[in-house]
Amino acid sequence: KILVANRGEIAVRIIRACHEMGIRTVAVYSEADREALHVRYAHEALPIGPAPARDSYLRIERILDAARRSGAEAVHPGYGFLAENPALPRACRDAGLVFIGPPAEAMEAMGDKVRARAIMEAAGVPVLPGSPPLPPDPEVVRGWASSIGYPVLLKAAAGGGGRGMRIVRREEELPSLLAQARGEAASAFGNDRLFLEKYLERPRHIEVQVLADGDGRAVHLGERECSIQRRHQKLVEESPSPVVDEATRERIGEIAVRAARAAGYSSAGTVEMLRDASGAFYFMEMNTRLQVEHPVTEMVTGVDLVKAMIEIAAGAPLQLEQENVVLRGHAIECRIVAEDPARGFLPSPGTIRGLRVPSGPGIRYDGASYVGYTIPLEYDPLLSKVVAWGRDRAEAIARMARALDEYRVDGVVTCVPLHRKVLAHPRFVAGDIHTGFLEEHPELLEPLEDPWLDEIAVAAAAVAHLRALEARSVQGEGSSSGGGRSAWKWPAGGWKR
Amino acid sequence: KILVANRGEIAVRIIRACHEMGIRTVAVYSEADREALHVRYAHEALPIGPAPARDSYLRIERILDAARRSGAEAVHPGYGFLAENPALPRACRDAGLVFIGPPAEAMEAMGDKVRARAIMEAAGVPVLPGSPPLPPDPEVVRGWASSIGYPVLLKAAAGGGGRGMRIVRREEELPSLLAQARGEAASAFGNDRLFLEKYLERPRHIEVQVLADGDGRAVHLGERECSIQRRHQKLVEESPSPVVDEATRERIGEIAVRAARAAGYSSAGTVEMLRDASGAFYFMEMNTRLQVEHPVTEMVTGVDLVKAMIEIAAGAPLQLEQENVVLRGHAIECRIVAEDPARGFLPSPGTIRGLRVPSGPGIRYDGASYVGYTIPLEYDPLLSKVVAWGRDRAEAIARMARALDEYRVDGVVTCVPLHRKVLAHPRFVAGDIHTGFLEEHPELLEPLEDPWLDEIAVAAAAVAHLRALEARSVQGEGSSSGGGRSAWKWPAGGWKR
Amino acid sequence: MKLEATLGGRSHEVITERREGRYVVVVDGVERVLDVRKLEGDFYSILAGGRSYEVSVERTKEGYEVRHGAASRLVRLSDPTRKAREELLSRGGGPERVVASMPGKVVRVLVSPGERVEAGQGLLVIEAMKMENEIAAPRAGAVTSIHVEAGLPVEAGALLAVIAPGQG
Amino acid sequence: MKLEATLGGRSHEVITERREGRYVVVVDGVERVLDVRKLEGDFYSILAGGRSYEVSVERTKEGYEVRHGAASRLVRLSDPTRKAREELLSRGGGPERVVASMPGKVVRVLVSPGERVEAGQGLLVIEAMKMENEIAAPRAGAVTSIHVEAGLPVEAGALLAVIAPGQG
Repeated sequence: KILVANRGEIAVRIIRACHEMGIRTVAVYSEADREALHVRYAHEALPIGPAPARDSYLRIERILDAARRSGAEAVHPGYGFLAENPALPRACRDAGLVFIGPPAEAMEAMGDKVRARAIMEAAGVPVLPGSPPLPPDPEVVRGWASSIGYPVLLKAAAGGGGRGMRIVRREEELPSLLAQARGEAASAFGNDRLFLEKYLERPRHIEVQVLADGDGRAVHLGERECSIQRRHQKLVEESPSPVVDEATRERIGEIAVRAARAAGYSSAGTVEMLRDASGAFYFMEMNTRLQVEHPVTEMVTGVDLVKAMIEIAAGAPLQLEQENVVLRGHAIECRIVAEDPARGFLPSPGTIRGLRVPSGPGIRYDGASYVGYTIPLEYDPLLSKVVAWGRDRAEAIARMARALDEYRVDGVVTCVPLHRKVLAHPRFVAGDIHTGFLEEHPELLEPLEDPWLDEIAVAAAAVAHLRALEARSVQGEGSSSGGGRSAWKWPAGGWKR
Repeated sequence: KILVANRGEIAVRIIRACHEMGIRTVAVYSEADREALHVRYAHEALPIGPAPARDSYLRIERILDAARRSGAEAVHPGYGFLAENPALPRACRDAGLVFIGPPAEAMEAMGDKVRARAIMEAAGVPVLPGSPPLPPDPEVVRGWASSIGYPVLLKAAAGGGGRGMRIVRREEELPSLLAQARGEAASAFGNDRLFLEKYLERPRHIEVQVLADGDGRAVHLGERECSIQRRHQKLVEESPSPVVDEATRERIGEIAVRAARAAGYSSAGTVEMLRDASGAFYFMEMNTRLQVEHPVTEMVTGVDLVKAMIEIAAGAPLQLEQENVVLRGHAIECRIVAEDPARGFLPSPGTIRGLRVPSGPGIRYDGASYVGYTIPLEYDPLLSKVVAWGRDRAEAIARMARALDEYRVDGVVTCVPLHRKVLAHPRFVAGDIHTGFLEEHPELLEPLEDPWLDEIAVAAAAVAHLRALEARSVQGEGSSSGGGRSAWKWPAGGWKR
Repeated sequence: MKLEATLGGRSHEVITERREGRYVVVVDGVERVLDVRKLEGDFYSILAGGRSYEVSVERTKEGYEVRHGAASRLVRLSDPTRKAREELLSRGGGPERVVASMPGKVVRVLVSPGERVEAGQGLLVIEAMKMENEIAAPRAGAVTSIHVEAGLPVEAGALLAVIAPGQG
Repeated sequence: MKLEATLGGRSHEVITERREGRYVVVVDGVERVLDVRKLEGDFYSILAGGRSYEVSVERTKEGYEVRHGAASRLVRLSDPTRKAREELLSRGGGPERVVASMPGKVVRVLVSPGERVEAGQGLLVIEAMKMENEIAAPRAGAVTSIHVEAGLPVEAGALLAVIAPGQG
């Protein structure tokens, strides 16, 4: 029996893996999530406190208490929340629970981005020039920044996922960006320690998925390219990367496995790297958890990463041999977030009034929404992940475009039109992307062209308007005649509902 | 621009392939299908007549007229309706349209099951003992049946899909079954010619998918096992078959390619075979069209069969080499039909009041329903196809079971519970199946066990009942106080909608 | 509210009450407190003692159809006093009415009024959704009347035939 | 019914009329006959001259949001006479009201009343869905008033600040 210490699509995805394995599941939920899909899908569900994450999903003692009450034997943290907090695996160990993830020590070593750099350097993994943790004194920070050379990147030592991160291009910007980054790091990770790293211009974000069983067996499952980002948050991910050939895959895969071994790693983990224009790869960080974008790896390798994590946590030796990891075809994931790209990615919380999810050949949909579901304000705005597989990148792109055209979420604004534009952009199609792609192409934030819509939009609105007026007048007649049927005659055939 | 001469999930599936290829689509619809999903998804849609198929989807001249009016360049027939009627490719040729399917001659040769048998015998393909077309004289029929030896199978010469088919075990049954089969064949295919074939006890239905370009290039894409049937209608299909190893696959694949060449075939086609208990394979028939169950082949080979058909029809040489056809993992398809297995598979037409389609890892959903959609009485009761892929058969079964637990169709009765029971049956899990499996296990038609439901069903019904009464009393109060809000107070937190 | 619930041929006494935003349901003397949310369509999310049940409840002509995953159960609720009256009426072997379970078209009528039939014997054939379905006699007896004709459509629930019971 | 429709800054005259179960829509003098079906949610299936459009139409505060595939357009419909009146009111460079576009919590206020701001300069930071969002001045000018405090929640549409126009 597994307790899933998370919410949203990832909790649903973990519950699905458990049910496929015949494992009973326990969901936990905050007061904002009583009606969330993960609560509906799990066999058991226990409340763990008020809506703010710090009072519920970030409270280790409440998670463990729920595990005790439900008799769960193991805890899967998902991503975000406590997933990279070494206190959780420690507390699990103390409580006699299995933690489905890496050992606390590996998490701690990699979670401290500064220590992680040092360990990787020692293991012969290439790293970017950087600083030790920054003291409060702004003069020292300025010194480090100048010695590395602008542009530099401010990063949260405890962080990940782009929060607490700022690019500093000129010395003048340093004070205000430092304050912003510290504030965000403190609120996101409860730790405001920052460090500096050389900022690469137009790098590609390429990461390698690894699986290790802690008994010396470790394999990589190829790379994912996640260069389409906004504010350091990934938006589009794919596997394989359009610039990684078989030889490079072996080379960076070997680096990633070496990194995992150096970290004393077990479970699923990801070694994030940056690739500069010359084709050199640099270690960025190791994420000691399941990634949001794990489905693209699953679709090209056929390996269910969540099940692999559960098997490893249960003490099973890793069955997968490196030569049996074969990438087939191409997979792309679009993260669908409830944000309005046309208005600076403004969060767009609200209630889902209508929903048609994409399906058909090559499409995987991982979501946690339903009609009537209200997206809570308190958490991550990720609505769903649409993943498309194709025999090659062109087919994967075509399928994704088709799927996004079918996908419909009424009631909240999403970034679907932006994705649709990215997929059609000639540079994206050519695989010519980097982490600044979106900033470099602001035209992607403009409305999606659609000649069909242009020719019908006015007429459709006018008809809807007329119908609304008619419906109102019918209601009026209805109530005046005592609640019965109105005398209004719908023309035959035109109005089936 | 392609006209899709079909409806339902297969029309949607073909439209999706076209859109992924950047091809514009034209839907046709009968009066019963104005609101069908294929009409909504296509770029253009033209009416072709009244609801009965014989007045619309079976009317070649109306299909061609729609093609002319829309300027379509090619016609895809899907499966069923005109898909195996050689008059359609002929009429297309005469009208200067490309037919996306095999040449009329191959269709005609294979469509006449008697001629097909003869061609296959001549090509060295093993066939079952059988008869020529049966004359009206029942004495002659009786003679053939005795010489083949009971049990024998009555089959429609023009047919397929189980219609017009009857097993005759004893001579006494022959007259009434003959009449039934003739009647069904006449209404289904407009042709009541029948023939007899030896009926194998407990055979497995195993078929091989082929692709041929008409210029001599032909490959097979592995087999599908479709032994779970009811009344000769396939319900569950999978690829690979649990009893076909690599050597057997090569052997029957080679037979299938030989059969396709003997038929002068091009496009996608399927060679259906029966496998007896000894492991011998017999040619049954060649289906000269896309099969309902084509997705399982797509999921294990990665080949999009509809796109391949379109490319071949456009004159492109077949790119796929036999050595590049590699089956990966295992795929299972469950056909979800609007029928009630507990009541003799009684059709259950109606309006979809609620719908939650399955999704997540390894799940493909091909359907054409939506909330508010009314399943027309006139056509095939196939609602959707759920396909699950797994690294092995066990994972595919587990994923399918999980997906079916998530799938919910409110408003019509479906065979989902039956599928769920089949998946859990020890003999199915062991791969020990044959075409009489369902008849042999009538317990599969009984309600699905569910200890969780047993413990909550009464309470859930009682709560729903109480709520309905409360809602009524609230409405009552509301109307008596003049249509305004009632004074009834919902308790805090208990009623969010 | 006190009701009698029938599920799979067994009867249960069920008392339902709303208390502080929750429902207290007592089935055969066992009390459970349910946290119930009505969600989209027919869905309910019910939490009870840490367990989570996602069920859908549909009111049909026969009763409440409760679904969980792929499984479903028909629960009939009745007022015990009213039920006793109804039972009285339905008891005994009166004539059996054969009704259409689906809309369709009558293709053939296989028996005539007055004819003796065995249980399971075909009475008529109805076509719906391209399939011919034989409607069988629910019990042995004599065909009292036939209410349809070949070639004509029938609605769901329409009376097809009546069979008077008999020992065969 | 005759209306003025605005789409992407351009105006169109649109006349809508129901005729024999269909809609006749004349946009800028071009007439089209539409076969319209309202389906689930906001969906409409519209057939016009052989073309099929699956659109959804949502009425929002700003107008009708029409979606087709992944694309959407905002169509504003107005009675031409009423529109003229409204335009009169909104013209001219009055003080600009900055309102919250989403519910959230004010994390920091970056400016004080009376302070001069440039267009694009940050006024305050609102946290929503775990992201901090800086609310920027829509134009250069002087901050007339601030209506929120750090640490307090704001509703969507709440007034945050007012900026009086100025040449900077």
